[in-house]
Amino acid sequence: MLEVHRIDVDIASVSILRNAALDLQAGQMVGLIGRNGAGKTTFLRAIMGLASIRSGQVTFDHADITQAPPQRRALLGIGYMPEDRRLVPSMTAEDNITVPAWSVGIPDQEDRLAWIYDVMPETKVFRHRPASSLSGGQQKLVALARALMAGNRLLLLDEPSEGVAPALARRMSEILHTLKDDGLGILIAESNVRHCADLMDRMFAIERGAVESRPLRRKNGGTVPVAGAIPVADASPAGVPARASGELAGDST
Amino acid sequence: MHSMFNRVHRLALGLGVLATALGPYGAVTAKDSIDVGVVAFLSGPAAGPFGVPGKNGAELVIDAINAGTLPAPYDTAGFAGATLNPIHIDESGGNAKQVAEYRNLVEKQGVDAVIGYISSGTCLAVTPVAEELKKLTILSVCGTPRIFEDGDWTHIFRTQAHAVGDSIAAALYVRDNFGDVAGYTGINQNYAWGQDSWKSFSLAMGHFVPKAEVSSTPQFPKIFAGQYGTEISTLALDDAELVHSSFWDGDIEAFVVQAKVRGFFDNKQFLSTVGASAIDSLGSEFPDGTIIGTRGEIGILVREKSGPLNTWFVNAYRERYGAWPLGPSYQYAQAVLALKIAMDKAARDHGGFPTQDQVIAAMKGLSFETFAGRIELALGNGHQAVHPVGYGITRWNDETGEPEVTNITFYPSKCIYPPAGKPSLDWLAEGMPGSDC
Amino acid sequence: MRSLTGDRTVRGVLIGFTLLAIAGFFLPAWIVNNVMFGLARGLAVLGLLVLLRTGLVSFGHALYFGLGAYSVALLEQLAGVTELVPRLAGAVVVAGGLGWILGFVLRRYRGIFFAMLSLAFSMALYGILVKTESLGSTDGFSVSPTVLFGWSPETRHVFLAMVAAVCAFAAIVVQVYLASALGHLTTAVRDNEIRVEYLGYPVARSIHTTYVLSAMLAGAAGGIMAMALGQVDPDSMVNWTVSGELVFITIMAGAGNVAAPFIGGVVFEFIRTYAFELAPHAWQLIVGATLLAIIFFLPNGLWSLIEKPWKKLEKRRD
Amino acid sequence: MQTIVAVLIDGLSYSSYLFIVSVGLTIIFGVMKILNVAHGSFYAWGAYAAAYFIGLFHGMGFPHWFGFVLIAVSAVAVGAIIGLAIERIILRKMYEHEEVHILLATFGVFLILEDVILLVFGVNPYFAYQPMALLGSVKIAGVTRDVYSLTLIGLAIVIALACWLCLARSKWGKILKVVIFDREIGLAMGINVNAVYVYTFVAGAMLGALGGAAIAPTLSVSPGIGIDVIVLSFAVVVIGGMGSIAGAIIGALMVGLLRATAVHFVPELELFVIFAVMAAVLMVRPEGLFAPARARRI
Repeated sequence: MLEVHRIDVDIASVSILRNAALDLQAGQMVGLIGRNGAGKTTFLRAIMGLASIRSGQVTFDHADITQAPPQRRALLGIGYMPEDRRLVPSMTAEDNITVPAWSVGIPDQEDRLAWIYDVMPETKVFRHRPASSLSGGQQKLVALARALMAGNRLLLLDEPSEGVAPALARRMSEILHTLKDDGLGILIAESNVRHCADLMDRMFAIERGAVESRPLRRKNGGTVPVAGAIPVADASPAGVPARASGELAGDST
Repeated sequence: MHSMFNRVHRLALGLGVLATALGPYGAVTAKDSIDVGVVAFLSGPAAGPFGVPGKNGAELVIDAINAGTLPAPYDTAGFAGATLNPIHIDESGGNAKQVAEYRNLVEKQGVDAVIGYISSGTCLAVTPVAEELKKLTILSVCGTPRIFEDGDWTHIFRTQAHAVGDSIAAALYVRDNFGDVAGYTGINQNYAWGQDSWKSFSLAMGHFVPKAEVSSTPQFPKIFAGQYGTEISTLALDDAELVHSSFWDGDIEAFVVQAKVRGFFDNKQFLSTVGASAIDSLGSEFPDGTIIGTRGEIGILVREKSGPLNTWFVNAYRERYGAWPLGPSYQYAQAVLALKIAMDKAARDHGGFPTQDQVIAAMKGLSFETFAGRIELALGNGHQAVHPVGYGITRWNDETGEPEVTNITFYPSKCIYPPAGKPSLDWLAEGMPGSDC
Repeated sequence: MRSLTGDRTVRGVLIGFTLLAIAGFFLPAWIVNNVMFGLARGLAVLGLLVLLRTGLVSFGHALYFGLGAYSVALLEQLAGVTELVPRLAGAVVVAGGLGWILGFVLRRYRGIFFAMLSLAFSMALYGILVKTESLGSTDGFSVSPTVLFGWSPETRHVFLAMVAAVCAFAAIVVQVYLASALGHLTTAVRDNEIRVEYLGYPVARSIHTTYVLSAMLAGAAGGIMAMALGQVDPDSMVNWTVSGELVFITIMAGAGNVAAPFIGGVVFEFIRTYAFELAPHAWQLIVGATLLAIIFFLPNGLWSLIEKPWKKLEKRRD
Repeated sequence: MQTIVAVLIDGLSYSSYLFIVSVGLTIIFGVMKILNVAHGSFYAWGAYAAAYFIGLFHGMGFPHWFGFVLIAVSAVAVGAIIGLAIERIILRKMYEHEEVHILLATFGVFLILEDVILLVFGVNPYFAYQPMALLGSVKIAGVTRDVYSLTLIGLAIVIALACWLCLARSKWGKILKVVIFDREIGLAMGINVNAVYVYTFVAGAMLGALGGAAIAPTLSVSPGIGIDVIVLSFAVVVIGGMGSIAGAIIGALMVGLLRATAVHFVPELELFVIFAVMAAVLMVRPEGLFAPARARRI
């Protein structure tokens, strides 16, 4: 469904991604694993059209979307959840969730909202509260819900379990599991795969802007080989250091 | 086409000079043509009512003199035989820009003389530079008395009398026609012209209508302010019934339009020393019964005056520009006339094309017949003009669809200007000794 | 390496201004005038360049430019001063003094707030000047020709040489300042202020110093402008359009080198003179179009035209 | 007492005029983060278009009231044509540029439009007093005032309400809020941010032009009228808080009333007070008195 062919991305003439490639099918959950600063966020932003691609190609359902205007992704059913959530503080949770419906003009937005509340009943509880009054975890859920509003085919999630309590992280995994079973393609960028490693169908390691496919390590210790996978020696999940606490500061409310 | 070529030519020449660092321009000698800078507002709020009519007046008379078609006694062709080639410069953009432009005119374009300047601010700024560069400069319109009372200039002349006479004549007109006025206030622009006008008017009123009380809050908005809602309120709340204003550019029109709707002129006697341009542009909107002046025997006050020169001027102007000549049209034309007379005279006196010093000597103390009156360079050591100043009352004539001015009185220059060498405000304060009214 | 380039710039500045001062004696008066106006503006732009290196853009530098100009005029009005040195010193001291006072406030601001507060201060001065009769209101004052140690030269060529010397001195001072530790600090502030703060350097104080330097340069510029022109008035010296023009020249010149502002200032003066001569009703249009063209096609300014071939040359030499 | 009433009324009508001109500036800044110097040109063009057409149609014998239609039409036309052209030709290519470059580009546009006015409309002033004359005058607390200036107060209130309704009550307003908060997240959520920018800029331009068109009947419309207006509206917007409509109201009221008070009591300080207050507000509350909720990442 999503294919990223050897893209190069520069930011302010500094090369961030080099020859990065990845593919993903419907109903698959794929992890993009790399340490902080490896280029995960840039990779997702490039798919969303928010970072301009110097060379290479991104296709969605075999259609080239490399140069399509960013807002077209939502129309195609791609949902995006940025790492820092970025909810509009003065708007209510529900208004935040509904934004993509207004902009894209989803005809069955009522049903869609109902379905989202069905998948994530907890968001329904605080739907009328302004986003600024929600806790960090709650905001994460709202941001996921907002991504779901447009993203009925593919979700791009940047660090979904980052900076949330373990209970909520588990809950997030549950939700994602449900969504995957519903046939959504999900691409998760994580520096720490602990929470959703179970769900991953494949994993890609990203390091210094280069993306490589690599074996998935199950909790039980076994590996699931992926076609063409190249083992990466020192990039095991355990080898990924926890992020410096200072960098988390910006994420807490 | 020709002028375009000239410009391109000058540009190329200028660049050439810059690139090859040639020596300075040599002095331009005997010739069949002279270049004269003609400076007037060509843009901004003062362009329509003053700058463009002024430029037109100059242009009309320059062309006529070049062709020798001006009526006698000015029917010889050319300026000491030479054709005058005007270089038009816009007066807008502030004093500093004008000073820079003046330097360019003289040092880059190499003009033989400069005629013009409407705003008193520009005149004050340009005068010292003109003297520094030693270039004959004839100020045509501006009115501040400070030019020749605070300084002594060799190369500067002014063919227009200064503002003090306008103010004295205005006070005299008030004495003669509205002698029982109880109080007066004013709205004037916050620069040399407005300040001088108000100062001299209130002094003259103290002299001629001593009973009338002067307001404590006369208004001084910034020139070209354009909006006077608040000022109109303060004037309206003032008990004084006479309102003096020396507004002249687009400001007078804006003020009149804004004040009229508010019934301002129903309760106040408005006195506009120089707002005549607005009478034509506003037509019937201009309030009837306004005391109006033109700063001399010019503009609407002499529109109907007969005489070959005035008839020629009014008709030729109307034919060419489709409008009545305004005060500034006369004022610029008079400055051009003064240059012709002085150059012709210098050429006669010395035989051959005159030098600048000879022209200056010939112009000093000149007394000459203009289109509708007489100008004498009697003050400022023979550099500053005096002439009669008149006022009248405006009235819209429904039948002709034209404005008219009635009850016109001119006050002779002997009455309204101090004797030579006497600063006019001191003279006014002393009670105008020697005035012949 | 950096001190080496610094040396080269210093040498270039010295040679350039010396040549200019000599050339002045052979140039016609109007070119001398325009060059002087251009250098004066360039000096103010040099002040903006210093600020720009800290990442700050002032939309009110006409405050100091005008203050310098009015200091010269008022020194003459009140005390009859016409000597070059006290005139220039007066302009620099008054502008620097106010810059020092306002600096305590402005050093806390960045970005648009810095620009707007500068604008507010400059317009407050404009408001006072325009409405106060004793300060000349809209007319301003005439400034009589400058005297040089009791000698009033016939032509302005000597004055141009003096102006060139002042500008060269200022350019070298700025070059040395930028190369100094404090100067490096200001550049670091632009790139990452918080990091500089973490490292324990006093950001506010380094910005304050830079600001005062910048105000003094603009004050000197205004003083020179007043002397070169012989006239000061609020609309040409203090109004916001003047600040806009200065920022325009900064961008047009490019912030790459301390010589750039002077090149930009002179080029601007000639563009304006010719635009005004070719199209008196459309000169602003020509200036505006130039501005847009520079932003679009030469975002690093005129200096990049000089720098590129220079760098190429250097590469070849290496 | 009479003076106080006069100050209030003068101040209010001046404030209304300032508000109408400034609100477009603040909206454009809020959404696009562009401080648009060319806003002064919209004002000038609006005034010229209105004055020109009012004069033209009046000359053709149209009734006085038709002037009001022309004011509205002029504002919309100027905003749509010039606003669209500037956004499309200049700004569209600049969104990635540095802030100061964008600001300077609008300054360049301002310079160009100033002269294009001269080339199109010539140098003579225009008068369009017919609408003002039609409404006549009314006596309030002993001072006669023109009804037209008083209707400006009404117009300002209508515009303020319309802006508030649009922003706070409509789907459009919410989309705008997202873009104001974060342009990128707007894009990711499928908002056509470029289209939002175009609409915003054109709407802001129309408001600026409406300010000029509405005030035209009380002015002599002559070259250079945009120069002072732009700094005044900067002051209004900065005092109130850049990007806030409530702020524009507060800023306009403060500036208008202060100026009226100064003119009545100390005319010399008329201009100074405005910028002194602007500086004071920046010093005490740099975000402005009515700063919009800060774009704080939560």
